[in-house]
Amino acid sequence: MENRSPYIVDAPSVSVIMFKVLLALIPGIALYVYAFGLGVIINIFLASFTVILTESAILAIRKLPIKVFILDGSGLVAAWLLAISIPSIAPWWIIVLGTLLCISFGKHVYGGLGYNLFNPAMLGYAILLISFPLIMSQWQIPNNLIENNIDWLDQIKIIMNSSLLSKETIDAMSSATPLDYIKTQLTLHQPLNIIQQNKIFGFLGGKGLELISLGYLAGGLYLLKEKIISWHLPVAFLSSLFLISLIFYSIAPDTYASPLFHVMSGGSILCAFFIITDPVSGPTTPKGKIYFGIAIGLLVFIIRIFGGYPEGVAFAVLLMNIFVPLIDSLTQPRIFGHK
Amino acid sequence: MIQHYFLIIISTVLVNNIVLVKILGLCPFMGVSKKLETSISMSAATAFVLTIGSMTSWAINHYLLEPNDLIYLRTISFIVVIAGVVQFTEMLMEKNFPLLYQVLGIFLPLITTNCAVLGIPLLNAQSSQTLIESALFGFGGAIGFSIVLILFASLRERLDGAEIPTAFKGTAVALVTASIMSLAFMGFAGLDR
Amino acid sequence: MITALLVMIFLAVLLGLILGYSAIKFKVDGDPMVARIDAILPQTQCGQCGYPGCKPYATAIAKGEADINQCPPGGDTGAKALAELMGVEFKPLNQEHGLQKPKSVALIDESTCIGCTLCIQACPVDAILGAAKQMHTIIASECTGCELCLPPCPVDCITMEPVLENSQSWKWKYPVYNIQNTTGA
Amino acid sequence: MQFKNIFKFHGGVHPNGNKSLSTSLPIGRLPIPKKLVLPLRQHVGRVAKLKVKPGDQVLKGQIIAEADGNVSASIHAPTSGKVLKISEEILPHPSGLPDFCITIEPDFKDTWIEKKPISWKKLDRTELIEALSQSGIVGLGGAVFPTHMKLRINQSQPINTLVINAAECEPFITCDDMLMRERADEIIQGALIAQTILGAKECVVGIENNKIEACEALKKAAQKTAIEIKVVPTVYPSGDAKRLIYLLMGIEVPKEKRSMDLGIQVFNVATVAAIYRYLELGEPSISRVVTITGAVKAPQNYEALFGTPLSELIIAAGGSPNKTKKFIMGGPMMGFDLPSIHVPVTKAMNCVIESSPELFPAPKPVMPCIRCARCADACPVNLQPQELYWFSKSSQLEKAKDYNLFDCIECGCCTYVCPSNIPLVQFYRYAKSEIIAQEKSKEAANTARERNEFRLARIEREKKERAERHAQKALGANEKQADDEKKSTIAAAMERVKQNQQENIKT
Repeated sequence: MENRSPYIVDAPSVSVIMFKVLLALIPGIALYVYAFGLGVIINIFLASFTVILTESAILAIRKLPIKVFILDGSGLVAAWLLAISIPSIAPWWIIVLGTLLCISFGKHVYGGLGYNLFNPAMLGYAILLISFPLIMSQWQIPNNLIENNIDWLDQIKIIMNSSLLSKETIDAMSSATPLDYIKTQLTLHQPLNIIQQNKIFGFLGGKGLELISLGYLAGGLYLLKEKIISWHLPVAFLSSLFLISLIFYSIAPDTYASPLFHVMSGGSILCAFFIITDPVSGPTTPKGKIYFGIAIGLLVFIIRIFGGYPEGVAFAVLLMNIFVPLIDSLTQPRIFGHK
Repeated sequence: MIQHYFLIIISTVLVNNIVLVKILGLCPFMGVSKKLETSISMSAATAFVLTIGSMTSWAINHYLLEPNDLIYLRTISFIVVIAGVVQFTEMLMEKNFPLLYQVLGIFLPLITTNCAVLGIPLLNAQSSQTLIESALFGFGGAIGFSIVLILFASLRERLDGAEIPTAFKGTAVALVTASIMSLAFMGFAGLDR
Repeated sequence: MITALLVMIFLAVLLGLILGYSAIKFKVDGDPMVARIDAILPQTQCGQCGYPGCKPYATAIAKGEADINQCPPGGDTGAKALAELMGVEFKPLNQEHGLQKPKSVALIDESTCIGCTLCIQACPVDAILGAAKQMHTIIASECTGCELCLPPCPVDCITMEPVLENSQSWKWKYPVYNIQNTTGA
Repeated sequence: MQFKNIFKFHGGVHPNGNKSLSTSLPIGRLPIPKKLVLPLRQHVGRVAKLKVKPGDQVLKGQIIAEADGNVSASIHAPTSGKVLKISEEILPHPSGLPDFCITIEPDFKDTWIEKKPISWKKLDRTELIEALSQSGIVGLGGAVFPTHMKLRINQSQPINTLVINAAECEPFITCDDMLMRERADEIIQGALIAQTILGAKECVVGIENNKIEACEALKKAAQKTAIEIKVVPTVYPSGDAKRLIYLLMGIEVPKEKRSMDLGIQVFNVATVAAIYRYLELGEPSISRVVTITGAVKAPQNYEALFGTPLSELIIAAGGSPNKTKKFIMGGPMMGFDLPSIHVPVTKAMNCVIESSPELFPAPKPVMPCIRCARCADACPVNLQPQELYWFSKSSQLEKAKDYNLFDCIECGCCTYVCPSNIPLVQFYRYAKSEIIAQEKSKEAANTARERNEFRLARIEREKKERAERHAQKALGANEKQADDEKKSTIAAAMERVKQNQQENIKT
């Protein structure tokens, strides 16, 4: 006899949740393609392919149902997030290796869906950044900045085998990100307003990059509307990043970029709506979510400004993932009838 | 001056974390991190030994070894001193916190052989600092060790409920976790400049 | 060379003095562990562990003379709890001492009982009522199921009856999953 | 719709009510069945004491089992007839295990024992409570706690407010709804009686806004009284007593306290109606309104005698078109599968739903928890169900307890919203009963330890006394021998035990 009350349920399945997250990424990706060409699509394709193969193999070894756990979509979400975080002109084996490592060590070592302690995508990104710092800091210049416009065939060539293209073409295609550029130029004692006159800077953040951020913002708002994510995390993260950069900006606008620049450049928006909102590796209590978001905002700023790496999102997220069990146990909400 | 001391703390706690960056003291880090409670007590005991140990070692180095040109005796005399401090801590705990004493078990005397505890005074002596600096160095190292041990224990407690593949159960997944933590701490690189 | 020796001797003497003093100052007597171990043991007092009761076994564990896996009524769960308390590795129940059985209570067949009182003397928890030449009976609620009363009975009138589940002692069972997601491989 | 002075609790869910299924027809009456099976335990507390034996003739309303002590309730013959047997029968209980029941064969004359209405206005409180302890009335909302116990009040905390629970928040169940529509007067009269006995200053009826007709009927009946009818929003589980108190008054009753300790007492509408019938009409608790709904052909509410086999109820409701014959007792959120269609109607049985794959589809495959915390958002107690699940699943019971597992009311909201389809409530039930069992065996171990220590002390004392006697009399040789003999017998016995064990192992 089964006693399975409640007999009725009303919930979206895990797959629906994950595929809505993928859907929400589409506007950002579309703008990415508009600004930088098809490179990102190739990366997403490679990442999806790798993740399905890797997961199938691991699930087969672990004698778990393959179809169910591939269709839950969580692997794809991690793979897509990694694919849009790395430079779109990185060689093909970068994304393949990153996805392989992030899925196996970030997810399946811990038991697969629901058990990972760390955000798989950010784990993959951090491993890649530490192992291949040079490749990971060569970003593509937006299409409309390159004099002789390169076509998508060149992008495929550079991803698949960079020796097929002349060095001049590659150099013409790549540069540092605005955050990286500011960092290196500041060490040369250039004032910020001069630095920001470089062509790679746009209206709010990096040229082209700010557009993508807006796309992610739209997707994030969709997720909020669909109640896939709660408002706590993005609000806490963005406001803490904004406030801390505002404080430094108001003290010394010559050395510290404006708060809006910090919010709109790098992975800030993607982080706010898609990365820290990963339920498995994040805190579950409302208060915990707020502390988590605030801490990541501060860490991102500290690493960007004082640390050795130009972008701090991946490290900040991994660092705060370490704190999650402690945050959860210390921020238990007041239970009905308890003091 | 204050900024200098602050940087020493930042450097020892975060940037050059004794466990995650220097990879010292892995024995208690793996052994006493199964439960949050014990890890808290263990980190308190280690912090105590580390701070006292660094200070006494500094004194011995500064007043006994260096004036007499006996620097080659550093390692052995530090071991003796640390063993003494650990023994003292052990007796203190057995008297005042008998249950804790039982729970920590073999790991308490093993603080003696904890390479972190010997490593910090030795690193300290090499950079020949003042008493305050060496105390801060020891204390910072201890705080770094404690924070990481407690966080690691909280992660491992969470893992108790996870369905980890049999091959990775226990120490294996703990080591993977420790390495990811170490990876995350690399994000602090450059903060001590 | 001489200074080196002197320095080391000086250190050794100094530490010896400090530690000797604190050894006297922080002297500990008594072992608080026995009570804590005893609290985990199931108190059947059956003696299957090889000790004449739960307390003696607890004392033996605390001294390190006995292993943690010698208590069949406590089973693997008990051994696990002991392992956790003692900070040692868990070992499955040592089957030389017996197997874990479902909880039972003794039942005296009152028509066969001759009233010899031997079982009364064997019972470690005084759960048998009766007097010489009179029929005995078991107080079921106090019986620990230790089976120590079985061997002395000259007419073999005592049997062990397993305690059955009724609507009062019924428990909710561990839920059954639809898909297998435990990690076998 | 605006709600005045309503305090919303955290969480809750809004399942489809499905109430109109069984409200189109008035409360029906069941014919007297061929046999009635009355369990001795239909209430919380001690089993009722048997007052009849097989072969006895009983009259309708006669006590056949008497309350044993205070926390217990009497059982009355629901109709006149003969006691057939006293035996173990299967009960409507999730365990599906049998318990003792009285089986009555009705004579179909339905002869009442002499009804004794009680002029309750003349009696004082203690006398009334004494009288009610014979009534067999228990909480008919499902908690089945003896009602006379809830009317006892302690001196230090007078009751200020009487809350009448008319929320009936579970989907499908309409027995209270129909009772209110048809017998609003009885309910209001009963509420007034309860208010008088309790000495409560005010009386509030809490009713969900989806029961418009019932609300109108109550308002009409309560026109000339001071009873306030308060409409609360339809959110499951508003019918849980502590949740309802919060909705109505904004007071949180802690887990370890009863509402009584805060000067509030809660009665279900059916319970106060039963109080009214017992005191004014002299009719004890022998029947109740049961909803039979779901996949049956003609869902309806029936006034059923206690002990009526469920099969009779199914026949009355037009029979079941399904072959599965799966019936759920209670609502779809907290109910359980009935072990058989022959179980009797009991005091706790408010609703029976015939299950069908269309109504309650088979559970979807369980996925791992992704810690999305939707359950925490839905939990009316503001617990962290994902953590409780994590600990219950891995049997870390101490931790589950630390995370306040025992505050859980098993309402099922967490499972209702779980994207991974995890049977969360089942895990909590398992963990709770496991913890309770462990505590029980711990207690038993403590008693055993005490008894063993006492015995050892006694043996020691006797030895000493004997030694003293020996010394005094100086002729203890014989006795010592006897003592030794005993010892050797015991030693031999121990030896045999060991041998047996070794043999057992070998075999």
